[in-house]
Amino acid sequence: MGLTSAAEAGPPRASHSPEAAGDSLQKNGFVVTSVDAVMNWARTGSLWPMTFGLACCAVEMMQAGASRYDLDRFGIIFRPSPRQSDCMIVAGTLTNKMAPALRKVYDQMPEPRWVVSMGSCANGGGYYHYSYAVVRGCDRIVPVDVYVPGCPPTAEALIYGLMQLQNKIRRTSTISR
Amino acid sequence: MTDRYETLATRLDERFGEQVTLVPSTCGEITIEVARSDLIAVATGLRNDADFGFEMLMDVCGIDYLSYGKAEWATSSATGTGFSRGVEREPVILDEAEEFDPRRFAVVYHLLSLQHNMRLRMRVYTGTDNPPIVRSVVDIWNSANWFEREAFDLYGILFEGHPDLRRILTDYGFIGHPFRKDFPLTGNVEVSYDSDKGRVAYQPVSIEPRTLVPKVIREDNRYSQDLKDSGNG
Amino acid sequence: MAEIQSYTMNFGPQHPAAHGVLRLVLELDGEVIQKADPHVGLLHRATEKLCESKPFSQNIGYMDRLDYVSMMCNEHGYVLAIEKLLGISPPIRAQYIRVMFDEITRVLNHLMWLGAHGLDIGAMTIFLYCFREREDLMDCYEAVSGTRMHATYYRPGGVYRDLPETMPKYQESRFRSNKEVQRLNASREGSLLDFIEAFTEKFPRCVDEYETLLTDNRIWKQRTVNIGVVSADRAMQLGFSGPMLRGSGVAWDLRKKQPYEVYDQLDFDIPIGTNGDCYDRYLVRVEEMRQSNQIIKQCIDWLRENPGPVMLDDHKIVAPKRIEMKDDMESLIHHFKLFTEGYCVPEGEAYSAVEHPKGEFGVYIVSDGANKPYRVKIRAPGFAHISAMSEMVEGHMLADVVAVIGTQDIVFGEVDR
Amino acid sequence: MNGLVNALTGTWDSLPPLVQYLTVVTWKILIVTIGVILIVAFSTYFERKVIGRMQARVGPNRVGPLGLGQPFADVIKLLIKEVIVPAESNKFLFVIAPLLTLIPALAAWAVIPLNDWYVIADINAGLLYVLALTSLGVYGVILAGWATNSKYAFLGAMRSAAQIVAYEIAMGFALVGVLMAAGSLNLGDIVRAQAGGFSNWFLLPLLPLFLVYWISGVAETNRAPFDVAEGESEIVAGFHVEYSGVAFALFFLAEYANMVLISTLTAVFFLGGWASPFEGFEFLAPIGEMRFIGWIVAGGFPWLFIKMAFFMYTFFWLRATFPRYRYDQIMRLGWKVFIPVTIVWIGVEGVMAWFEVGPWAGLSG
Amino acid sequence: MNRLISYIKTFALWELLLGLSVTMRNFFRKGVTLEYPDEKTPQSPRFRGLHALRRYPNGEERCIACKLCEAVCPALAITIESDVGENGTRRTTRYDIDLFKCIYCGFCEEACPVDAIVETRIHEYHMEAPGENIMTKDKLLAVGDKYDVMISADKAADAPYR
Repeated sequence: MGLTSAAEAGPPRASHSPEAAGDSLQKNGFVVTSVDAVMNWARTGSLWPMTFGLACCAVEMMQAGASRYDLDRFGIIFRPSPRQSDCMIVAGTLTNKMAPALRKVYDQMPEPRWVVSMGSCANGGGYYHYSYAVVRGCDRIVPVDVYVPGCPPTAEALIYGLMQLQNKIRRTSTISR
Repeated sequence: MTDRYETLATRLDERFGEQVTLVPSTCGEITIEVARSDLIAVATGLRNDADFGFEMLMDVCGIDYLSYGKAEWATSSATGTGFSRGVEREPVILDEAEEFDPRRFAVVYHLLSLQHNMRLRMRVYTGTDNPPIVRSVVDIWNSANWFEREAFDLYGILFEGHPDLRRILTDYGFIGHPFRKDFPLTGNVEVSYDSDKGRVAYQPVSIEPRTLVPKVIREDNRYSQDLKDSGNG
Repeated sequence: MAEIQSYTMNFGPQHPAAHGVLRLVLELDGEVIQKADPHVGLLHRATEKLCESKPFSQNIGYMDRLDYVSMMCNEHGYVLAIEKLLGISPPIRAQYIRVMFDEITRVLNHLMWLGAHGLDIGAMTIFLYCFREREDLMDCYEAVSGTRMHATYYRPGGVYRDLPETMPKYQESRFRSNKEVQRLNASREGSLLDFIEAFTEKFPRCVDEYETLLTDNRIWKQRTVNIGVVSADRAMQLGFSGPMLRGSGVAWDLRKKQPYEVYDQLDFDIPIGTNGDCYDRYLVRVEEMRQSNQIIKQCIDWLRENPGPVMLDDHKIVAPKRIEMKDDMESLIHHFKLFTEGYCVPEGEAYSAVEHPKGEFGVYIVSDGANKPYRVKIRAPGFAHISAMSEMVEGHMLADVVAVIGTQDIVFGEVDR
Repeated sequence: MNGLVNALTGTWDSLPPLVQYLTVVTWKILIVTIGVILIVAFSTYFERKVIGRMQARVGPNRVGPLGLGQPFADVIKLLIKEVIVPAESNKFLFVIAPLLTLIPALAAWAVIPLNDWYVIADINAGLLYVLALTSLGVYGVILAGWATNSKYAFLGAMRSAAQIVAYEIAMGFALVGVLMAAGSLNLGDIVRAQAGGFSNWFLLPLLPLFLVYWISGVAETNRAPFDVAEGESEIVAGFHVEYSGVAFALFFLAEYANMVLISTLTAVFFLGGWASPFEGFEFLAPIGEMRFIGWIVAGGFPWLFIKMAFFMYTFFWLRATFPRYRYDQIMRLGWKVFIPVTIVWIGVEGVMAWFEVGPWAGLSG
Repeated sequence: MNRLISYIKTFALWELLLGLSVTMRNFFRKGVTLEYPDEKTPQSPRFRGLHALRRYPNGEERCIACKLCEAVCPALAITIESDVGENGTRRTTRYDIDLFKCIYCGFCEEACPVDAIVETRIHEYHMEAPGENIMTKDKLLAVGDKYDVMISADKAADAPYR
């Protein structure tokens, strides 16, 4: 659980600490490491989420994209087509009826792809956990990378979550031996 | 009850007589009960007569009176583990070929008259039929279309003469009528992604229902009817 | 010549203009709509059934999440229904606060609608402008309730807390100098009421800006005039309410016709349209924003001069103040009773309707005398509106479907419940 | 040092003329292509910045210094992204379509004079060549929409086809006016015909044609308010709805390359291309002699760039301001408004030039 | 005359130019963007974020395991088990809040008679794996200890209204 304030959380955790970087340098060699760094830089700098609002959280998601928080600052712009997006923000209650559609959209996204689960409903059913019609957590349908808690999470919390996703991307190395 | 509503009550009585039964209300609203066979006649009258002019049907909903007035749990001893234990959970009874209590299912219509600025509630019990069935009022008020579909979906009440009685809210291929009181809140099935089949699939529900506050019914003398009527409520 | 066949197209549920999770099965001939079959229920969360399993006050949160762009108005409908059953009415200050926040909510909702409608029709900047103003109003929500959206602020018997006397302020940062921070904080120096007043002062100019961008714009007019026309008779027959009904020329507004709270003491006008097309509904809603602004101003004036309680002092229903609870044994017992079991509502049934930004939002509660509602039925305005979708888009083109969805101001939280 | 230079020039001179020619042209092509691609990359950045400011935001500022790394991050990300070819699609056409849109957008640069002497192919039918190539781009769009085998994409393709046909005619007519005024099909000559300062540009005498050309250009590039072919809120992403990764990047590139092209062409046809607006002012002449700022008066590539940038800005400005037209309304605008306007104005221009009235007097038509 | 003016305006694309002027004005106006994470939205003391369990100044846990919060939680997110401690007081042995269910309504805080469970202004936290969502008693107490100053100030600021 990453209970840190955003300022503290700025630098990513694992592989970018000096020792860890040294390790990966030894393991992968310089070229691979720097190619990896460039690729991850590109991926984090151009994270296009899908316009995929389900319920209340979608409003905060729009709010995060709007003037005051402006996700565009981070290079995050919403794409309407799953084919052109890198990550999916599951914003809102996922119901049984919607689950197949969600999965379909996820399947349509090209690799590499990430999923941010936003808000209690998407995380684990939330207020509607005990309802017959609601999927108790979108991780039952798609693999989730980052869970952003809140009901709904404020726009800031969503941006924080997306920054954590960027950190997570930075920690992964694509070209591994 | 304001004067206008009293007038409405008298008029209803005069116009429909035996066909409607006025139900006493605690909060200044008029409710009438109509027999299933009289529904269309009364509805047409309510809409077309100048005295009533209920040109808008605001809402249609079903009600299941199965557990009306029954507390979930009555005990005098405390609990160490929460209330879930004590709550009786009835298994789903598939109502096949069984007859219902005649006052189990009802359909409630909320009418609004713009010209007279009045509201009226109309209730129809569905009787013992299984599945419950009433006449559709779509031809009288077109707005009933989706509301009746909803009542069908959630309660399994059939509306005779409805043009397009399909499920509306629940999942494609849903089994049962979820708002009936004998349908468990957590449902019978849940979905998850089945990586073998490569699609989202149903499986039996895995979570335990939980109740933290039991349903209790208390006789509160502040709300007793005599006190209300004498104006102390 | 070969036979021309219409084809079907699946619009949504994942679609940028679906306003959430609408699935429309369209039968098209070229780009012309033959038939539209809306599939709803993709956000059906069984709110009503869940309400039956929880004490009355724990359900307020569900109401917020119904129509998630007009949170407090939903709460209002539910709270009014409970109050009707209990036979209580809140203190007058609470009523003014409720009215004020209802109108703030209306502005919030209409801004959201305008932004989304604009975006549907392709005007992207209007969306950003609307959301810029929404942020200020969300700050009001946050200041008063602690959350930006789902406030859980209205309670049976009043509102939870009085309006705060201070507003949170911006801090300096490496992006913002002291001077700029002071400029930003100019409207935040005083109480919440001052902040809202500052907003009402600037808001009409913002609406002017939106209107300059859209109202006379020939493209906007071409896209909305004579699209989705509904006559007054049809509107009534289809169960329309709110701006959808008024856009067709029916002067019906519950705030005027069946006033609740203190609406009968406030001065405002009800705009109505003439043709019942998308453009008229657009004009009606824009004018409603201006009228709401007037109402908010009147409420601010009243609230400034009349301090007082915002909750009933009936400890059978309303929890005692914390200070009392800590001092007084009886209050403590009430506190425990209310927070474990809740309160029992007398047997009966009530339907209470409020003029929600989208139309008539009705809550029908059947109580069997228990601490939980026996049946809650939510009459969502959007449900009736979207059921008329097919009728409204027939014969129009694909692009107009989007305009009609926009004009109906649909939010699936309330349609599917 | 001198010896080395002499040696190099010697080798150069000894090469056969064809090789010399090919080398020079290849370099010219490379310079133009890389320049265009760089401009395209940064125009996406500036679009987001400009529109951001218009929308009371700031736009990208976190990727690289001031967000300048943004276009590169986008491109690299798209390059390393998986390309999905839908199972039901026509694979060959699906892959070839993005190239088909991009190539004409780049090929058209062959005849565009960047300044008095820099033009890759100084052909006399330059105007026709440009006209032909700009209308070729639509085939990529149509093929993409058709090959994808998706209804949304197909609708986008159909819309795009109809739209381009309608606006191609209006554009052609507008260029007839330019042709009449300049008396040449060579783009360089068209610019030279406008030499002599601001008042000699075709902007004023051909104002309606300029508007028609410019708006048609916006429509041709499928940009707002005419972006029905990819109208986000109607048909999701239109013809490129199923494209991902590099293939999508090519479409993206093509769209912006087309925008840059149309902007440049508008500058060439109506705003005097590389010519300076201050030509012909005697008191400014000394500046023209100066080393680094001479172009301000004497004209040169910077002026073309500035004019192009202005039109690019207008592209963004329009996008930020206007709602989207409906598909049939675009058709109506094209057929019923623009084509008549151009025809009428060609007539007016001819008559005015014949009688040598007002600003039309200097035209050669 | 009016008609003439309106014709002229139509041909001059007047209202389109007005629209363009609006966006142009905003181009030169200062935006409203907050440079999160370097600066943050002002938060009121009523803000409802992550939960915390508080202690008395002497270090003793405030919570007395009365279970009011458990009963009042609308999302049924709180689970409490209790036992009698060494000194004869009732204490919780387990206090779990499931953050995947919690709706941050603040009812638990309202219900708590001893101000033990509170909602803080913290909203920047996330999980990367299921299972991290359970706020156990230790975690809650840790949050309470770490942000004690902020919590006390917020609660004091809001106390007059409750």
